[in-house]
Amino acid sequence: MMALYLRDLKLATRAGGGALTGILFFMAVVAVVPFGLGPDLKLLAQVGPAMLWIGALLASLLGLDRLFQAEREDGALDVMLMQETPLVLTVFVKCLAHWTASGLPLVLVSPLLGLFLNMEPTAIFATMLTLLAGTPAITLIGAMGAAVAVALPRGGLLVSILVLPLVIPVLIFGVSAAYAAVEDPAPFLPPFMILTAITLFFAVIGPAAAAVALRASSE
Amino acid sequence: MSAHLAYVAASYGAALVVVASLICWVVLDARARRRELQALEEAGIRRRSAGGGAQ
Amino acid sequence: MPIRLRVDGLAASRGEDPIFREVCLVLDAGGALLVTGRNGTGKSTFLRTLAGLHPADSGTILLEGVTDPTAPVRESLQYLGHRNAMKRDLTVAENLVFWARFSGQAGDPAKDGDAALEAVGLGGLGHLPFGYLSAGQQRRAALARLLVAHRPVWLMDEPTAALDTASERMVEALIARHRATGGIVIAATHQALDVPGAQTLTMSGFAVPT
Amino acid sequence: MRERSLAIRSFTDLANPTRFVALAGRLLPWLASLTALLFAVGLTLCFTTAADYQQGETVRIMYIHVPAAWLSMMGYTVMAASALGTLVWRHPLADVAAKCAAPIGAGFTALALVTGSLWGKPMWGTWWVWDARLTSVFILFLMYLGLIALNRAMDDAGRAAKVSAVLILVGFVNIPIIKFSVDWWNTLHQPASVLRLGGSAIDPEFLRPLLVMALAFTCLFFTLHLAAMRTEIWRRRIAAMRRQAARGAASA
Repeated sequence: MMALYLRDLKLATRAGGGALTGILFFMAVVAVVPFGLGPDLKLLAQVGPAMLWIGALLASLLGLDRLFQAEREDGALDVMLMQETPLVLTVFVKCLAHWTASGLPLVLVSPLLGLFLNMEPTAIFATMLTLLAGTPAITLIGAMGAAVAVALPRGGLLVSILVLPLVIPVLIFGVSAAYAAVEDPAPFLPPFMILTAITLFFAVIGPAAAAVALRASSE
Repeated sequence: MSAHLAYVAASYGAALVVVASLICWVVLDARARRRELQALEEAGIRRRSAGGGAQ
Repeated sequence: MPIRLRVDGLAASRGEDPIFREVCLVLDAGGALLVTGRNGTGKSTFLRTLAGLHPADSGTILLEGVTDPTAPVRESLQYLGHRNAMKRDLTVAENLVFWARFSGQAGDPAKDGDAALEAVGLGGLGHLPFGYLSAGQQRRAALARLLVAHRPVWLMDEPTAALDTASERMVEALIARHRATGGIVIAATHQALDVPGAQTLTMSGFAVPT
Repeated sequence: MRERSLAIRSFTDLANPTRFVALAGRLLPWLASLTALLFAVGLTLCFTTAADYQQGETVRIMYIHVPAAWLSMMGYTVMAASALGTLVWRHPLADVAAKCAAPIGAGFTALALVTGSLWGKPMWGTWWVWDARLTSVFILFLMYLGLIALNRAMDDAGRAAKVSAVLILVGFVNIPIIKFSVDWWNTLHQPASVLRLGGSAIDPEFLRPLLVMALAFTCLFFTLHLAAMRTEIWRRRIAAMRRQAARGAASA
């Protein structure tokens, strides 16, 4: 399994990999916000956590459609389906590698973008923490969409459409936890715990559902 | 003033980091490529473009 | 204990169209089966059904003589499809080492990979990215995968596609070697492969449009 | 750089990558030593000059920030000139030059942004404002990164060169427009209240280290660029040799 994880990381970082594109997209999306809102620093600080979350959400959906499609196109998926390693585990490891290559960098650059949006240190830290807890859930949910759309010739956009409604809870609890850390009356822990629970929940459900979909779509 | 000095130090530190990482990238990349070239040449693979074969 | 592959009353269809019906065969250790037939008669579907990648309408596939009889048959099969299951951006050696590790192969995958490349006539090319190879070389590298991740039964879909005559002989030698060690080979091909003592299954293709 | 690429164009000798590699090998030690010397002088000047009565010690950030900002723009100019070389003159080294300038330019742009932030915090009380100039530098940074990503995404160097050359030139034409629109966008909301260094208002006391540092950074840029170009030529040679190895094995 380590072999699969390392191979996927290698593929993501080597030429043609999507790891850099995701970060760039994230930066571009967040950088565009001030042009829409105007350079009002107070306003930017206020919408900052939400903008970071939406940017990270869109950026992590970006490369997801290739998660299984690339494997299917060169026939590797067939071989993977036949191994004694449970397919659920294979899917989970692929998700993990995908998150390490494209989700984790988003979390790491988010403080920088937080500075651009004039956010306070506590807000930046809280947003980073919620992203760390929440982005794996996006990848895991996205894996289901990617598995469902794997056989479609132009599944790329469809994956995003399928997945977006499903990740709304992640967004809600992520953003509310980030805001709770800044605004005093609301407590930070309850939404953050729910966010973590969602991630853990989909760590179980996501790979299982994706495995079923992959078996079904292999004709 | 000491707080300002920290900013100055951080700036020079950042410059050092950026310049050092650029230099590292260039040097390490060059070294790795040179090693690959040598490995290929030892494997007996010659460049096709005649004349340049002698390097 | 030598293995034996037993297929009983196997049937499969694509959508509503039946592809094949009531296929029965028994292959002993060292046996081989050549699946022939014109294009579109369902050779690939037959192999995919055996591999568990295509649902069977009815029938059973049994592999006797394996250590764990409850495990799905597909885990004892090695499938070489139309596509090579190799990543263009990784080197040939990296690809092979990955498949060896991923298939739970014991031993030193790097050394096995080199030996396998030697066997398919690609010795010394392990350091090249897979995408640099020509179509025939890529096919041969894919054949090397069967050697590094050992499975008793080989399912080969057009193994000689894109290969020249010399490489076809090489494939025949590989098949003979695998059979000599007690393996079973099932190959779908429309080219004349010299596999001594092989059974033949000619797909006629049911799905005749009205 | 413009001078050098002109020189290369006029001397067809230097269009030969092998000759270029040899020349780069001879030139690099000299350029590197010159860079080191300039940095030694520049840094000494940086720390021996008096602090500004208004800005205090933070004025020393300027000696890094301003050269980095200049080089971020010069890097893009180098890329644009090389892109022209690729598209118009089809010079064999132009795309190598463009590809190698991108990471170095991005590095200097990042440095300009970081030092700008570190200067802004004590002076303006905030790390970042969406001021016209800062914003356009940030956009420049994003364009650099996009070009790097584009170069990495294509494995065929020749095709990647043409496509990115088009993008570089469009970007170069677009930069004044971006700058202009950002200026206009910004003043709608908030009048420029940011302190600027008027070129004429600068004291020779500060000008001297600034110029030496700018020269040092420029030399550094060219040293790195030359070295990176040589590496890139090697990289392509390796790729060609590998393909050849694959072909050789096929015929054997």
